[in-house]
Amino acid sequence: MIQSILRYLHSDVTPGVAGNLFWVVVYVLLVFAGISVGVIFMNWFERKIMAHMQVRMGPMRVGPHGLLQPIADALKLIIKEDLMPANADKIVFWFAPVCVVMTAFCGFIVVPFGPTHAITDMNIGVLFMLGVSSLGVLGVIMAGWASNSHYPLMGSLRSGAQMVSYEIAMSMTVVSAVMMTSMATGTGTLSMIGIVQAQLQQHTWFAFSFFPVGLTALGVFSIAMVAETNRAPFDLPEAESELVAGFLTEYSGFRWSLFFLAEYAGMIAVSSIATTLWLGGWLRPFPNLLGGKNWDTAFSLVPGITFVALAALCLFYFTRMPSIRAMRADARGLAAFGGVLGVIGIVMLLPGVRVRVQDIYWFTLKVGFFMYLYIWYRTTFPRYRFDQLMKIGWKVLLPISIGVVIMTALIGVRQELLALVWR
Amino acid sequence: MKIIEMVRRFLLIDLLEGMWVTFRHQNPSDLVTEQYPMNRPEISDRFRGQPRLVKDENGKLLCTACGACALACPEKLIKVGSLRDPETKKKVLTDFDFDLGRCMFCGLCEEACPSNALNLSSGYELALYTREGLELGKDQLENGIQGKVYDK
Amino acid sequence: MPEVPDGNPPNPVPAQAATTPAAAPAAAPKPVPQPWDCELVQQLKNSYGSGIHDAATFAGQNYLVVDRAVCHDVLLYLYQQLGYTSLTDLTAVHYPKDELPFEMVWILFSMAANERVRVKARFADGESAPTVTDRWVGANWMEREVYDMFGIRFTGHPDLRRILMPDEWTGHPLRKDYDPHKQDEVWVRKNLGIESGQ
Amino acid sequence: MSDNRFYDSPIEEVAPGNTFLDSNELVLNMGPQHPSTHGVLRVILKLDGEKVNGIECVIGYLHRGIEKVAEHRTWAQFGPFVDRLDYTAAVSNSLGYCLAVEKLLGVEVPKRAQYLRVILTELCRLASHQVWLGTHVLDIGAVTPLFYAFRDREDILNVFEKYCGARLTTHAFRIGGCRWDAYAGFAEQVLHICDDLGPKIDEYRDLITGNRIWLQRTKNVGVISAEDCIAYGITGPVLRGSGVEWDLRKKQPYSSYEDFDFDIPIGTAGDTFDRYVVRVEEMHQSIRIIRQATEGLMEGPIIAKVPKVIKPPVGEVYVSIEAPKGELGFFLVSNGSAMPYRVRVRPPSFINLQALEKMAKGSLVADVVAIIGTLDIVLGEVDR
Repeated sequence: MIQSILRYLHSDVTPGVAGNLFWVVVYVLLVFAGISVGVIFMNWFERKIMAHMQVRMGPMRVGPHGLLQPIADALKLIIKEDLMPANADKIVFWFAPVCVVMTAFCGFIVVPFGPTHAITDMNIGVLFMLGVSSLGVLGVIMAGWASNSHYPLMGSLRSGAQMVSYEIAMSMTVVSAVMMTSMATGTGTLSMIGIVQAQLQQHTWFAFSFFPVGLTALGVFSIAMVAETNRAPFDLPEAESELVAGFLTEYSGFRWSLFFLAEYAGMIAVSSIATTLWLGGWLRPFPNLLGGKNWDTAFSLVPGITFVALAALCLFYFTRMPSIRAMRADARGLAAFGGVLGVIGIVMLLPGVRVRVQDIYWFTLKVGFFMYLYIWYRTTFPRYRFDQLMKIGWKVLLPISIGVVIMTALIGVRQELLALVWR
Repeated sequence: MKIIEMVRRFLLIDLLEGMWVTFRHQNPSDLVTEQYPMNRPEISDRFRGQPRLVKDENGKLLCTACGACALACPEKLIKVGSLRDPETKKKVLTDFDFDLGRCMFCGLCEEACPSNALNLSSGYELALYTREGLELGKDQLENGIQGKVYDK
Repeated sequence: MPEVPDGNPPNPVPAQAATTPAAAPAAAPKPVPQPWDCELVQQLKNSYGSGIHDAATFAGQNYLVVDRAVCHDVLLYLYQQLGYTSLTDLTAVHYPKDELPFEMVWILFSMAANERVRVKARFADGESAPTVTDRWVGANWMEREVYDMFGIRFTGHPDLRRILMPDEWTGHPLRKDYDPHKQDEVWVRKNLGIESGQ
Repeated sequence: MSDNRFYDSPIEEVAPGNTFLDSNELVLNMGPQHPSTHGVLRVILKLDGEKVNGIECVIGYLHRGIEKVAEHRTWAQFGPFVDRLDYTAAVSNSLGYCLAVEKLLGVEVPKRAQYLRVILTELCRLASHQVWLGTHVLDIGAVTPLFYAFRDREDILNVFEKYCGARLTTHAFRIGGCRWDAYAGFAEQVLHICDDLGPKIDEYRDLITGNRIWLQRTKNVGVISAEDCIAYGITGPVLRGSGVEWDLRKKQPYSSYEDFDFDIPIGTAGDTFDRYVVRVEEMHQSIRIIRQATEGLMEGPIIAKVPKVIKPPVGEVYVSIEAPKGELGFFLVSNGSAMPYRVRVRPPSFINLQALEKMAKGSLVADVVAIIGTLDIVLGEVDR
């Protein structure tokens, strides 16, 4: 048993490709657990960051600095009554959250956390992910229709129209990124791992290749992905001030938490596409420029150091906790949490673990950056009106993304063109 | 001027300026939340909160049961009960009930009292579990409502 | 002027040279109504004659008491000829003891001259007053509220319904004979099925 | 006026005969419980997809019958009720009421009391505009300015609490002047507020005014022309937003407003953005007034000689002030007794709300929310 595990650890191919069913199941569970932890952390992270941006403290009561707040929320949602409106369409009402969650998590099959850390390496990875992410609209419209009341109906129609119109702009920018992969090897690849390796060979992240084009592609994609997941300036479907809670109005309890889970999973999925395509997935910064043995070891220490630093931060806050009897449990909780982080940090510094963990660390760091952007947008921007949203989707983002595709093509074949012109 | 306008618009400068404002507010010194049971707000001395019957230095109530406060109250929620003391021919306060449930803390009773016997003190934790508890009797008005003190 | 019986002018005030509206004498503790006579009142008097019952000033504020038949024309006249373009307020007062118990009050205002005038007219119970929504659109809700509170109907009002009280409420609250304690028994019993707690 | 009432009484079922809804229309009930109706206002929208074809307001959910209550209270006892009219601007309500009764009595308020009243009323205007700014921007989607506005409003509420003992329903003034004199350190605290509020309002400019999403959401939304404003009887920032330079503090000065120099901001297009700019500029002007009044605060008595039981002479009086929402007027009828015979409150929000039907017709659902916000209505004053 241990042999097969060790033998597998040295294999350099993803479990799906290796066809080893046991490992695929393990990886699926790992990814599912990882994304759920990510959603839980994101719940706490969003409330805290938004609170600090709004000169308030955010959750402080449940656990030290609100650390147990997500667990408390999850527990509350599970316990709460999960009612279904009287003449709602029972089956469709029940199936809507299931469909939304399924599509949200389905996208993670192809997301590469590392050269071999992906459930499988489909050669049409990006296409598969875009296809699955556009299925989410189905669940939303089902939810809106099944709730049989005005607000959800309007919310779901708005969301359907919004997702469709931003889907095209997104896929155009993805086309431009895929075209960039064919620069070195002559033949592009749709497989997510292939794209990252192409960025490795071309010594540059696609965001910075062909200077203005890569960045505009990333910009357009990041705007379109915000609209795709109904967030921040484009959160019309669940615009509190107009449609109360849009398609979520009639949902409560566990079903509502499924939608909540799916929304965050969708956000993580779409940001992981952006990181893989433009910010060089799991590549550490400057893999070629600062190549060589000692640079590698230096960069591989970074994950361990960050966890130890977080542990130190927790202990620092532990000392600053008011020493009244009521806060003693919180203080001890914070100390324990700091301890756990410290242990993880030290384990990560071990040479064997270090090498494997750094890929996943860099990938999550970049996805974390996109998550921070989501929260930042949500605190700062007012909401677009529905017709303005459509105008931007069709009249602004779509032309720019088509322009990006044309520019990538032109720059890609510039030698042949010049040769043709001068001959 | 038009070009700068165009460039600003194209590079989303106005959106970035907004984002810089929210980012700038993140430093911990800006936080204004007051965590209630631990750090309590400081109350001004003119605060109109819990009504109290004032005692002079040797513990005797200043109230002469004249009923001016009952007349002045817009909600007519004060009832002053008094007995005529045979020798001193002066009214003695027997009971004084004050229906806090309907009081709007306007302070008119405090103004009307000739002998400053009734005063809206700065107690603001008046929540109770029963509506009847809000009909304050004479003793409650003397030494205030003893609610449960929370610390966390 | 509550006790003034309709028809004859208020008992003449001790003769005072009231050519220009004397400002309330600062020293006099209590302001007293003086007759108000200026070029505007002359125009109204010679065009409506007996319709204008009284023109007086109280504490520096001019008001006209007008006959109910001619009140609509006076308002339009003030609007067109004399520049009182905006209607600040429209309300009613109930004097149960007089034979014309309801007194409608229109407060007109002219931004050009920065002047405010009150036009008052007396109406009998159950009699309907003329609407002014044809000239001032803003009077729509104010008239609905007067109808809701006093029961004065307005002829020509586009949509005369109760505005503040529930639609099937009986009685008009701001009438003097409307006892606040027994007001909601019917409605509470019908809609909430409990005895009113008054 | 076009018959925009498309609906029988909203409570009765629609009679089959009169079909007011054709096939693809939908009646949406922005009911009394709705996150963005600033209180218990119910708006019935007849929608064709997103476009608003018909709109009708149903009010009365917060009707407490304040005018009936007034007829059973003495003149002084009615003071606290006036705070409950526009509960975000309690101080200016009680200023209006006290001025009306003082004109009825013919009482001259001492100068120091007038200055104290001006300082507190302008502070109350700032607080009311901050509530408006926070909720209006929240309705259009930006979550953060609400917290900044309420953080700055906290200092003003602290001044009210130190001065009169309550933060919101202050009951700060009495007939004839003020009940309390300025507490020690009043002038320093008020001047401190003036100094640090100016830059904070400019901070909102970076966050909101320059923002292109905000411009698109407010430019030519809910447009109303000057003539319509006068026809509807609209007053206050909505009227000034349409370009009519009209402010009672300037045109008919009361409580010694003539001693201070400040200017009246006016808009041009009469849309939501102009009204926003007018109100924010008004906050700057209020700071100017407060600074001049605090520096000019002279010594002297704070209340005129007023009998214990107030019995004004027989007669009626209409006095109006420039409240944060518009012209707040009190029409008092006295029959010489200790209780008012009739108190009529001229509510600016009630009259401004009528324009919602004209402004919102033909707009989108999201605009209806923006227009309710820009009218700055408070249901305590609408329903009385």
